[in-house]
Amino acid sequence: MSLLSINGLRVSIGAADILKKVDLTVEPGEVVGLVGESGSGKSMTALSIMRLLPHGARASGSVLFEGKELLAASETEMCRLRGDDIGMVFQEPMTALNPVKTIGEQVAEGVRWHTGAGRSEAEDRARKMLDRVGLPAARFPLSRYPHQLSGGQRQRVVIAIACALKPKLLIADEPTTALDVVLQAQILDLLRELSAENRMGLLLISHDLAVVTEMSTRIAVMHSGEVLETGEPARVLSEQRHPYTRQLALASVYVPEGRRLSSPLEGEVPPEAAEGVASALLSVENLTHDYPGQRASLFSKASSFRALDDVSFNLEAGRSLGLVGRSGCGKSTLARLVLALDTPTSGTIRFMGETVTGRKEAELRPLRRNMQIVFQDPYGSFDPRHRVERLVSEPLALLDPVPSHEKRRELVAEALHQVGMKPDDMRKYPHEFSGGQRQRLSIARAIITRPKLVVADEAVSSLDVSIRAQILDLFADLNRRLGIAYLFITHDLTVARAITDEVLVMHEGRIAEQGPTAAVLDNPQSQAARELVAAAPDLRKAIARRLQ
Amino acid sequence: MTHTATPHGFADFLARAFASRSFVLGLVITAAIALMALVSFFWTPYDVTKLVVQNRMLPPSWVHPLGTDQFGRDVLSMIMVGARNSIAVALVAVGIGMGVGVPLGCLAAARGGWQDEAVMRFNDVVFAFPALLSAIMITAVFGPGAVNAIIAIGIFNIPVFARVARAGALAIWPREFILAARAAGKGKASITIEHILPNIATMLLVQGTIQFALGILAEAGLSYVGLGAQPPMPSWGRMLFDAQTRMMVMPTLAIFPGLAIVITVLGLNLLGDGASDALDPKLAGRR
Amino acid sequence: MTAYLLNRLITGLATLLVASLVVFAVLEVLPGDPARLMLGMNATPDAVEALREQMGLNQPVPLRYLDWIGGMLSLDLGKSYTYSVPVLDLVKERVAVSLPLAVIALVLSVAIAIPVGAFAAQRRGRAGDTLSMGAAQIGVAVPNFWFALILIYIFAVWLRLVPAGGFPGWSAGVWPALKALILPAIALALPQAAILARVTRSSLVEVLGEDFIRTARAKGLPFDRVLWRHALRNALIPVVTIVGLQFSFLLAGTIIIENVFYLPGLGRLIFQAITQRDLIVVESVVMLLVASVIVVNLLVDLSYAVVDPRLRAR
Amino acid sequence: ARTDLVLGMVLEPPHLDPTAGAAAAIREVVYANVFEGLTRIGPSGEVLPALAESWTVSDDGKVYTFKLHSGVKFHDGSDFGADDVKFSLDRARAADSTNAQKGLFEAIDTVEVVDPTTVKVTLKHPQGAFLYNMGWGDAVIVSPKSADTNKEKPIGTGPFKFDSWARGSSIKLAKSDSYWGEPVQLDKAEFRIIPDASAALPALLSGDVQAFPNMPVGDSLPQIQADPRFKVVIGSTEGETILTMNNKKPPFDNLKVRQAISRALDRQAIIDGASTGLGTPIGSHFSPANKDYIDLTGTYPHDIAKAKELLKEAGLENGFKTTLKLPPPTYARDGGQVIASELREIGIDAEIIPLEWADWLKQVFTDKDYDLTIVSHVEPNDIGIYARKDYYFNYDSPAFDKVMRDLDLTTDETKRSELYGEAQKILAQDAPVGFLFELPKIGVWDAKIEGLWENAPIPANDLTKVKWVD
Ligand SMILES: Nc1ncnc2c1ncn2[C@@H]1O[C@H](COP(=O)(O)OP(=O)(O)OP(=O)(O)O)[C@@H](O)[C@H]1O
Ligand SMILES: Nc1ncnc2c1ncn2[C@@H]1O[C@H](COP(=O)(O)OP(=O)(O)OP(=O)(O)O)[C@@H](O)[C@H]1O
Ligand SMILES: [Mg+2]
Ligand SMILES: [Mg+2]
Repeated sequence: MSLLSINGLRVSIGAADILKKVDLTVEPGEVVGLVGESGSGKSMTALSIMRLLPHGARASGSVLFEGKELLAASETEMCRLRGDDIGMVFQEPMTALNPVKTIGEQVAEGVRWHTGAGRSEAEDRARKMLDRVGLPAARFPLSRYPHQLSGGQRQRVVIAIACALKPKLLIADEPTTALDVVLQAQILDLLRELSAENRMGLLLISHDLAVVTEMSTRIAVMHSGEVLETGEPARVLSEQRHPYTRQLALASVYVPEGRRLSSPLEGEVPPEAAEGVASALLSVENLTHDYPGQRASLFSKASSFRALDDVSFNLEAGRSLGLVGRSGCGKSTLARLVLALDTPTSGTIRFMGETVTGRKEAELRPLRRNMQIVFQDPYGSFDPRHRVERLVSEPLALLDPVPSHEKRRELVAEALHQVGMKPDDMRKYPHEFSGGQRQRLSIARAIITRPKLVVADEAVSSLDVSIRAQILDLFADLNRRLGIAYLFITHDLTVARAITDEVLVMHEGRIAEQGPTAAVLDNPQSQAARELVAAAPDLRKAIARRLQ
Repeated sequence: MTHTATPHGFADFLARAFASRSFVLGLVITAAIALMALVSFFWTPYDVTKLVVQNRMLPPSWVHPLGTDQFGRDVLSMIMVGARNSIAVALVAVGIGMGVGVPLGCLAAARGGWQDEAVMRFNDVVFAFPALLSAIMITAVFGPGAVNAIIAIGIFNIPVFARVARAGALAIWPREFILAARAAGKGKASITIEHILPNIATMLLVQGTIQFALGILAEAGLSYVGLGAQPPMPSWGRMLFDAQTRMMVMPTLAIFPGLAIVITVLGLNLLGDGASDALDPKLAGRR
Repeated sequence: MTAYLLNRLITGLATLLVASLVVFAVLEVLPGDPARLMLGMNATPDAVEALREQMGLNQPVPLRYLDWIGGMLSLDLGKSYTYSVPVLDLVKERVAVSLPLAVIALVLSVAIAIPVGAFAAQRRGRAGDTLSMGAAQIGVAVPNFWFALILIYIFAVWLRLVPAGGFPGWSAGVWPALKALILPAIALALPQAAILARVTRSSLVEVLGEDFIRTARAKGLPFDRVLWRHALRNALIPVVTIVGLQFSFLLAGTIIIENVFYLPGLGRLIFQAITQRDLIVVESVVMLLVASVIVVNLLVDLSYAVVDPRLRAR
Repeated sequence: ARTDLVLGMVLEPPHLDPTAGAAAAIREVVYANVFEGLTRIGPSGEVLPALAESWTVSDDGKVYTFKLHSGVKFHDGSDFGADDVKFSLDRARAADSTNAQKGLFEAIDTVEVVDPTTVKVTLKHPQGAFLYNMGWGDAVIVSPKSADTNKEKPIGTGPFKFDSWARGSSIKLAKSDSYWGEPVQLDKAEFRIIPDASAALPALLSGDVQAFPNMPVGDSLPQIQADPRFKVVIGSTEGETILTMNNKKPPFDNLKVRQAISRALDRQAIIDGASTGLGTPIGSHFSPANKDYIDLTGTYPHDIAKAKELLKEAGLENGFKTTLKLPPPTYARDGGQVIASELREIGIDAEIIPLEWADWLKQVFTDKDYDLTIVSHVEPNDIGIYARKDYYFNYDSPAFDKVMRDLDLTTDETKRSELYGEAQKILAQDAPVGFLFELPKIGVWDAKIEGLWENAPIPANDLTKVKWVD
């Protein structure tokens, strides 16, 4: 008898069918990966098992846990199962913990509730469990509050809560998506150990094929509410029996057309780069940036936090420079400084031969038309109140003279065309587009003034793999056709590899390593770079390892 | 900051609002009251400035559907004209609050530093005076009257709107589209006008209906203690004040204006509720 | 935290200072002569002049301001023009009525609002929710003075359970004094409770949608327990904020309610003092009210830290 | 029977010294109860002996010799004697006196102590009303020891002594055991302050308050009258309620305009609207309760057509705009609305401006910056105010002034009656103000209480004869 066996699960909310046909089994001690695009119904499947579906959702079909029908169980019975026999870990470590209760209380609570243990006994077990997930009581006393922990540490607490009673089944819904790669690797290791230790079944939900392939004994591919195929991961992904699986797998390792060979070592140098070798487009020298800290008291001076420390690099016209590093290492700060949206504490930035630092906003205007930005968040980077035409044309105000109304419209149409969208889209509002389309609009806005440099801060991180592939294509294409140079910020090494000529590896505000992309990523020299590369999931390697 | 916290576009907001029961009910009530006030400009069953003392305190009848007051005035006519007064006072007071408070709040959010601090301290000072207290002091200086009631209530509205605008603006400023606008060379003033204001407008509108309802209650309170609209202009609060000594003889004199206040405030609150639900789809889905 | 406190304290004092200037300036331009008022229509001009001199009304304005501020610092608030007793004594007597009234009303409104709000949040979308929030909706719309009149007629006149108004003084015993405060407190509290219940509910509903609620439920805790143990405390911040704001409204409310119940409280004192141009009393009472609002806001800020450990770091 | 009593009153006294403030509320608590004067005014306005058991008047009417009761003590235990009388009268008329009615003592030339129980008062000129004046609350006898502290802790010679005062709430009196005269029946009396008209009725109905000597009862009167638990007494006051016009300010300096206004007034409607139908219409400035009263209400009867004609004669056929400044009492605020509505009928558009007492005293009474106002003149027998120069009426009539001068010099009662009649007629004809009505005094108390005054010849709540009967 399987530990968990889902047959023909259907879930609908109102008129919408969220899950259409989900079949899945998990055996004791087995790690089953559940993959699929955003919105394919992965989380809903997990919540159905927990019977924690949102208000108004109706589930049918069958979910058997150790032979017991969960869909028919009463709320009291479910309460007995949850936390005791089935544990669950959620995606967002930042918000998954109650901010007003100590971590000790939160771990012990489930223990006390299910076992009726006394306070001290429960705390004892909580302490052991926290120790087990790598939060030893000596350094992380039970009286800590969640806000006193980092994201990775919080996720460990969430895992401790879920595993405190040694459940038979652990459901982990994107347990590492919000974490950086190094932390992700640590958490995944932890989960693997815990499952092996107690012969715990683990249902691991992720959109990252590489992660799932590394971790699972079996994977299930989901698409719009259906499980398309299940099987041994390497086989499923290499055979790609289902067209969707194929699409997914290809997109995950996608490298844009024409970039594969574009390493400067082997020919085909972008056109403009060849000419203007003499002067760098962007040059950053000894850049340092401090954020003011909180004042400890009214009279003491505020201590500051150094986010960038003596950073220097050059970027030549038409080239693509990657900036990689762990979360919080200062990547976005650097981007803001380069775009003169913030003033550095010290150091100089030169753009097209002119000093950017220390200039007034008015003096910056001529430079601004030559540097634009594309952000991570395709939703947040557009004012929802304006139409596309107005949004995309916004930087045109930088041109001198400012183009006429008709001219602007023409330029917008052209920019839209360049990113593969229709002129009609001008009259729509941002919310009428999908995430990928919105990212295209964002790029259209960035290129409308024909800039020499585009800074892309995690510009593809929030996109689904298939959409990500298209956007990467677009970037590569624009680089080729318009000669735009990129400062490409990403935490995803696959992306960096796919699109950049050179990379900078940052660590705690400093440049740890710098060089041609392939060279650095294949053969990292610094400790920081080595850690990063080691932790980064890589689908091809994972499959290869599996197939051995 | 969730992306869903601000809906996309006003049309969308309206569509969601009209799906809400409380919004529609509130709208119907509010519209009815507003209509009543409008009609009173052209027509009331009786002239409320003409006192017919012989007809004093008549119970409701066909001739006077809601009876007459101690001066023989028709209560229905007075309630109609009173609506005008309540709405005018509350509306202008909200206008003052918005007109001064929103720019202040936006300035504080845009500039930060000492300007922010100054606005917040100003808020503290105004907030430190309970509204009725400042109303009493203002009317003590300038004499009671609708205009002074408006000023008193309006002043108290300033920090309310300044706070809401500031909080709203502070939430918008770190958004990426603002950074994009700055990268496009936009200054703080034009960002505030082009991006911040449209994004906090609905929020301000919702706060507006809430303050509107509070304003009507405040006006009633002021009139009740004799500091609001002055005779011969009828007002609901005054009618209640006059009625209270006659509660046992003719309770209807107290009941009708009281109900008028309750219904109007209720209508506005329902409207505001429905609107804020529509504003925050996260909440709306959960109701 | 201490730095934060100190900071708040200093800004609070600055606010008070500005408020004192505002109050003094406003009252300075008040028309009407307290001396004439005290002596009435038949008094001769020299009698009035004699009284003005006696009351110190003939001194220059800045001097009077400094006098007043200096006096306040040494707790000497001067003598009431109309009552000719020290203002401090007068205020003390009144505070003994208004403070208990405001506190009882506040406690009452919280005690009603939180359970009702929680009840509604727990049953959101169901009949219990609709009913209790409908009632709250009406409660918010009812002017408290109107409500007070209705209470008087029901409980004092018809049922004769409590006095219709007046205050026997605490010297008459705690129970009679409390009895006199019950109706006014209810009249003040219910509309506030209605507001608070709505805030509690919506805050709770919002918190119930947070991720950590799912975490708690995934532990196997029943929904009720999750609501009370996990959601409520997190929902408390907006509730506490409103409670703080309400204090200001309660103070304002007492001005009217004390009139309806003829309670000798601060609200009525200030009302009466203004009409009688007893400026020195007005000044002191306004400052007292302003100070109490500031103190309450400070307490509210402190209570945030009690509720939410994240704010303790400040 | 019960020996305690709670009386309701609307206004709280600012303090309790009747010799240092005008507020009627002071007298309503302490007059005859705590403080006594040489004479006192009885329930129907008559002069009765009080601390003076008898007196003689010299033939020229200038020397009054008072024989005082002996064995009288102040509440603080000190003895009362002729010295106290001299002290009190001298203090009241001193230059720095803050006595609100200094005019009462203006005729006094000297006060001499003859022996401990005899005082001789010499006047500058004969004064017909001197004994009456000495019965006013402002003329009570105080002890030099407590004169300065009477405001907070009144010490008098009356049958009740001051017990306590919870400001804003109530004033308590207790029976004085050392009273010289006939002992009172009540042990305790409390004056509870109930400023809100709406609170008065519930307080009465709930039994919290057993007597309202002057109740703001409004339209609830029929209901209380129908209730056998209560006795309702509608008495008269000395309050002539008038629509004052600024006699020097155009167009009110024109007799025709004043007559027109007087004819526009429908007194009965005003009484109905402002005083719920209670109150006696008046045609001149004299109390109908006074024996010298003559009914002059027919001088300018209500007649809209005639009023319009008069305005036309005055050259104002299109009417005019003016203001009507109203002090806080109900009679003024409500009466003002009725009057404004009535004036509108003859084309006069009077804008209502409500004022607090302080503003009213400043703008209207002191600065004479007004057109029309409504107020009740509650001082007894105060027709003389029309002879005062620069009084806020701005009225000036040599004929009237002469009558007043004669009156002051006349002691003969019939002669005085005649002069009073003449004065009333002059005023009625001249219409310096619109005479409206005499303010009623609506006393409501428990049916088992006896001895409260029915009328209010002077502001007072004399409790000396009050008792509960079963
Ligand atoms: N409360 C809800 N009401 C209505 N539809 C919902 C609700 N929650 C989720 N959905 C819809 O259900 C579908 C499946 O959502 P689900 O959260 O399971 O996706 P997912 O595979 O976990 O995606 P992601 O990778 O983005 O987390 C989506 O189309 C989503 O829009
Ligand atoms: N406004 C600020 N005030 C204070 N500290 C800040 C501020 N913004 C960023 N920091 C800190 O500076 C450091 C660098 O931040 P930055 O946003 O540049 O990181 P990042 O490399 O972009 O990280 P991520 O990959 O998570 O986006 C972080 O430790 C962050 O906490
Ligand atoms: Mg999901
Ligand atoms: Mg970043």
